[in-house]
Amino acid sequence: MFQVRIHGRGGQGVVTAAELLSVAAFQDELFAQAFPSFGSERTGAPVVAFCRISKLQIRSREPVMEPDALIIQDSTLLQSVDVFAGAAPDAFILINSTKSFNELGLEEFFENRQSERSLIVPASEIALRHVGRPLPNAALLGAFAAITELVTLDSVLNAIEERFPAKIAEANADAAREAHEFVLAGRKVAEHASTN
Amino acid sequence: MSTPLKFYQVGSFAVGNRLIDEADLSVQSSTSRSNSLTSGHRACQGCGEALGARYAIDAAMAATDGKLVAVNATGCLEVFSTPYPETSWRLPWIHSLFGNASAVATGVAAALKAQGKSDIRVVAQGGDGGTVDIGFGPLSGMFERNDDVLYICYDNEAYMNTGVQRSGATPPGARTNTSHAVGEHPGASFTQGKNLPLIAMAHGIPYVATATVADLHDLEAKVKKAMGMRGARYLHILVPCPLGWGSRSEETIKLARLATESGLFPVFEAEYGEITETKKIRRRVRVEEYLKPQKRFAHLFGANGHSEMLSAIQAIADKNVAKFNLWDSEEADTNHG
Amino acid sequence: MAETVAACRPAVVCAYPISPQTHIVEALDEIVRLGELGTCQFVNVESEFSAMSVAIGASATGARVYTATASQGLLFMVEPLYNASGLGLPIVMTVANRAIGAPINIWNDHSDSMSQRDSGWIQLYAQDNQTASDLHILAFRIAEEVSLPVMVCMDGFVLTHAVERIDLPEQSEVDQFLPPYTPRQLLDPSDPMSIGAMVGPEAFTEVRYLGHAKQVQALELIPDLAEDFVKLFGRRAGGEHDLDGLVTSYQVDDAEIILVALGSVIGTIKDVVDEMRELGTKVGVLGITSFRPFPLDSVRTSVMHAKKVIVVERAFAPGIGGIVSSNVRTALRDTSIKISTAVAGLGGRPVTIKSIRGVVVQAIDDTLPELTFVDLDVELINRELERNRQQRRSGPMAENLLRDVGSR
Amino acid sequence: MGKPFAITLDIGSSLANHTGSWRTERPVYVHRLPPCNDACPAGEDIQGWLYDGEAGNYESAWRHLTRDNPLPAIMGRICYHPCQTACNRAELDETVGINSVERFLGDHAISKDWQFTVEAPPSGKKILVIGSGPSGLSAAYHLALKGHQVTIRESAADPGGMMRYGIPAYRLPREVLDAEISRITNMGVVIECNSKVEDASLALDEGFDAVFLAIGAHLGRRAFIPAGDTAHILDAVSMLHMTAEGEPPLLGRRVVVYGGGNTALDAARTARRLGAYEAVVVYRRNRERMPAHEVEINEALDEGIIMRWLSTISWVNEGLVTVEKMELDDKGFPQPTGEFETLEADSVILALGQEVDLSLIENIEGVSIDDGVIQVDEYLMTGRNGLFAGGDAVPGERTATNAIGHGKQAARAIDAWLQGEQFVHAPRPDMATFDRLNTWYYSDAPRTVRGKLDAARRATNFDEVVQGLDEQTALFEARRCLSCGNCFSCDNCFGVCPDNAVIKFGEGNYEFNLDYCKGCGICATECPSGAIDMEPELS
Repeated sequence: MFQVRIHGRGGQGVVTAAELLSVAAFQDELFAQAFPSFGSERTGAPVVAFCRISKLQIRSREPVMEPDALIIQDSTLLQSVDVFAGAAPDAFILINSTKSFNELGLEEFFENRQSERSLIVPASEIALRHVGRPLPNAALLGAFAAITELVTLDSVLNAIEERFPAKIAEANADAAREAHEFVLAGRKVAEHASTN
Repeated sequence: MSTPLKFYQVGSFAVGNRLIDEADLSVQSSTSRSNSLTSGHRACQGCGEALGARYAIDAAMAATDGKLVAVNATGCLEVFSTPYPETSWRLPWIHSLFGNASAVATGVAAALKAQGKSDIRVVAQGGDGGTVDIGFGPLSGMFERNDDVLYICYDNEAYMNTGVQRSGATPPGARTNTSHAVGEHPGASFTQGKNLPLIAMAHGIPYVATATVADLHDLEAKVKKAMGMRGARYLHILVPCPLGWGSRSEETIKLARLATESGLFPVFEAEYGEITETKKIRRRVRVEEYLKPQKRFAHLFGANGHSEMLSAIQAIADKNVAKFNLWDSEEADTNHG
Repeated sequence: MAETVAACRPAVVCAYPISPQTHIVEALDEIVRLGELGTCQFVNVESEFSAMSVAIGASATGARVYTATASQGLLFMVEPLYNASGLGLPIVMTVANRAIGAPINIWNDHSDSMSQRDSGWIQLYAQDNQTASDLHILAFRIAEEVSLPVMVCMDGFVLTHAVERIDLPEQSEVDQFLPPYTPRQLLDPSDPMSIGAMVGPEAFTEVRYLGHAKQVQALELIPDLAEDFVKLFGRRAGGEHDLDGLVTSYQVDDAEIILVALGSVIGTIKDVVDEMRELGTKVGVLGITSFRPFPLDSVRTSVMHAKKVIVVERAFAPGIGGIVSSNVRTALRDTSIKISTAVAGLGGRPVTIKSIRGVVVQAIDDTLPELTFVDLDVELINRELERNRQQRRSGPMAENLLRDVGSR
Repeated sequence: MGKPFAITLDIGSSLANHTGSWRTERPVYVHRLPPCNDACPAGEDIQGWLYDGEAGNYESAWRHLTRDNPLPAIMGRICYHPCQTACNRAELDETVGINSVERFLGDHAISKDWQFTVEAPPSGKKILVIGSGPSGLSAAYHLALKGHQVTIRESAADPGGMMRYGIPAYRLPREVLDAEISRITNMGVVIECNSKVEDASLALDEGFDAVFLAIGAHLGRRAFIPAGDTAHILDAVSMLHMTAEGEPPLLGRRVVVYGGGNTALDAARTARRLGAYEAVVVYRRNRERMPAHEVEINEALDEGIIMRWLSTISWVNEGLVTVEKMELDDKGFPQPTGEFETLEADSVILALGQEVDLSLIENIEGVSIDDGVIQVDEYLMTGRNGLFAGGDAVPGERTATNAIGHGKQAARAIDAWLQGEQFVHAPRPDMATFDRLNTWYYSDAPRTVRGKLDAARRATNFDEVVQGLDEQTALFEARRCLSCGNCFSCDNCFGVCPDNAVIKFGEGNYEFNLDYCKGCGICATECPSGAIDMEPELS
């Protein structure tokens, strides 16, 4: 069973992200379960959502305590919330930002982690370009598909199409594609570097 | 013989009139009236509510050709009409709770609409407690949604079923078991009260009217009119209570009459929030004439009575008369000192 | 959920917003407005009190009625709630289980529906969204067979706000399982009757007894209906481990320690069961789907052979302890089974695999007290108790605790 | 499984609960005596015939009326209607115009030529009535109804007595008089005119089983008034009689009438009609004490009759009358003042009352006479067996209506006497007093004012002064009746009972359902006409 925890702020589509991910998993014939950290949080407040993906039926209802993947939609949370709590050393980590790990003051944390599993994606910028609003969730899911290969990009795109009206869906899909591209491109660079 | 003098032998105030056409007769004068609330009920002698209920529901039955469902709030009317194993009702009738008659009626109306039975109509009925106090929220909701229900309040101005306690409709100065006639300010307080007809009007519903058991023709006309309309309608009927008012059982109708003739209970009609008609006072009387026969006001009279309260009550009557324009002929003033 | 309810073709739906139930009726409003339910009436009432009252009126007029509520809302409709069961009106209501204030708390536990266990309503508890969906179909059928109202209880947020894949029933299947409603009593001018008479001492006991008899009747009926459901839909309404429609049974047969629970926590417990069985402990979990009527026999026969029974409860009765436990004790009267109550997940506190595991381990070591509050923050409590000892005006308890939590 | 137990009940099942056992008082329907009926000297059931009239059933109303009075068209004109004086409605607005409705019914009957029918089989008894005035005709009518053969002997040329020879035509047109008299003769009553009976006792020997003296009072009372030889003085009775016969006396241009009764006013008004341009009524007391009826006085004044109250005539000479002024003492008796005045007068008419011509009974033993009138017992029988008397000839108020009452009573008494019995009066019900009415239910309606010819026109001819009501106004007037003390089918009791304990079988036909009546008394309180009493339950 693969457990994902998504951090963000109210209004950034955190819960939607978890739901889209679960739907994408359904697409790939997997069992999935998405649920928010239940609360009455209002716009701007820190929000957490969870998603479990598995080949077997999912029964547990507890919140995700030890995530296999973390999606951080808003880097400003790094100061206020212990977003990395319970994350295994080999956990996937996606951060939405234009800054570098250093600029975010995270170099120590990431020193002894597998670099290909930790990635910063300028999802808001990408979203802004396609959707016109800084809603990073679709882009981050595209990146998630690329980095984890747990769900396919197509499934993510289908989930997006199912969820939104055509126009918005298209825009978000584009954002997801670009972020997906962005990850693959980055990986090529890294591979290239390692071969030298 | 059709002469314009038909009603002179007896005015149109009596229940019947052998001199007019069948069609113009009151429902109550007909031997084929439905007697919706039939004999054998356990209401007190001279119960105004039993009378008002039969007047109103029979009229509604006549107006709907018997296609009527009644919802009843808890209260005297419910208790005296349906103690197991007997019921005095002769139409589909349901009692749920004290405060929810209007909401239950909404449900009935909704179900009928869903079943395409819009020809069957719904009335909800309750006392003043179940209407102006505990049932007020749901009633206001029913008004606001303009549900297709006629709500009838039988106002006897206190909680009689529980043994005469003050309600939001208890008049100033009246003695009840929770507004005792003792102390410096005996009886119910002189507050602004809760005038539900006016509150109902404020909802802008299609029809609001007041009536009393003293003027059957007026009451029947209003029920008929209400049943001719759709949406939320409200009828407020004054029904004297010999037990709670401390009045003689034979004076039930007389007191209702004096309540209107004194100006203390204005009889009027309103549509969509606007008053369209007021019943003029025929023989205006001072409030004393109305209050004196009632033990609940006994402490206002006599050697150590409260003349200041009497004049305060008279002032209320005068205000009503002016506000609702209840009286326009000085000559008609026989008893008014 | 809304779609399943819609498939049951309600004629009247009334709603008053309260988390975490609201989105279900929101969706129903849309379905009704789109005309997908024909002449179905959606009534926006001004309170839960009226919601149930409207349901009563509509049901007595022969309409199939649905509504939903939670927590404070359920308490606000208590008076008509008893009235609906007393009049024998087959209303179906979703209760999105949520805690009751004060302190106000919007998260999940069972305090709300448990407080109404004696209201005369049938209570079914869903383990996951598939069963939640299926139980609604079953609920309408049971309600109309025995003419009693039914509550379908599903954990607030845990289930109501979770996204999982479920099989939605085919309309044709639902229609087959759920024939049009034919009421036992009806407000109908062509056959008038008085409903809701005042009944005195001479017959009140009998009326109440008949209310009980109907629950007993339901107890016999539910297993049969559960079978019908399988035949038609190819799955068990109570979930894959459903035994007889009344209880679900997982790894119970040879278990020495059996946990008894209601609702979504059962899923988590199942994981614990698997985990501990791998370590060789014979653990199982018995889920109670029908809490009212309470399946004494099913519980007794399933659990008789166990050494220890742990009742995991999401509510409790202050001053005595477990609510479900006392019912289980009745089922296991005159046995030597050790029964303990584990109160967990109050007001939305996560019930984790770890904490369940902890309870079971205690049970194995015979260190599990008869009543235990899982993951209780003892230090926090001691601080408040100390405060109370020291000063008379110790201030509002909830706020004190929050301050302490913050100051950590 | 049927309906849910106990909470759901079959409709109307409360009929099993007989709440009548709660009752301590029970309502009963009563018939009280309306003041109009009480006041009517002819004993008419006024409320009763008005009830029929209200519905427009004029024939049944007329037949109801004529059970007691055979002369409605006449009485509708000349009766001084004490019924209206007693009418309860006066306390509400104005009295009901009973008299005018009676006249309407009388005239309507004449125009429809409705007749009386005698149902009783012939009794074989023969009765002689002496005098065809109101009491004679009334007696004849009631006796005829009972199957007796009646003969009336009348001294005058035409029947009617004072109605013809005392009351001027402008108050009672002769065709009306003739119509109602002929209706009585149509019953088989024989009237022999120009046949003065000299001795009543002979009539009994002649083979009549009974005799009724209805001879009236036709002699004008003479008083001594000092007068010159050439003074022209005559009495009102003869003056009116001559006028009625078509040979009016010559009166001159100035006429003085002496007296204060109705006859005085009739004489004065007649004098005007005979050409006198000035008619002065001289009366010793004031207007308040004038015996004439208010109506008459007003009409006379309207016609320009001059009144000289508080005056007596002390000397009459050719063309001149000397009058002395009077003043009333504390007992109300006029006392001379010694102040004199003279009036111009071509003739003086004395209207100082009438006396009975007793010649035909003077020598019948047993018959006693006192104060100039025939003495009778309570059954109107004189001291002579089989000889009865009534009207103006016996003590009592001298009005036509009273005479009609006497006629009816005499007829009943005679009928009983013929069968060797005594007539027994039905017990009088309690009065229907105003305080028993619930007047709320009656709407206010102004009394119809009878149209009058304008005074000038009236004064120059003998046309009828007071006009009758048309059908609509008569109906209007009838419907103003409050039906005091008697049910008029208003359905109030049927409607206002909170326990549906009044059964209505149809118009005016109600019954209390004592199985359910709790005895609250609302029906009695709300009964408009006070026709329901509450009586204690017999324990």
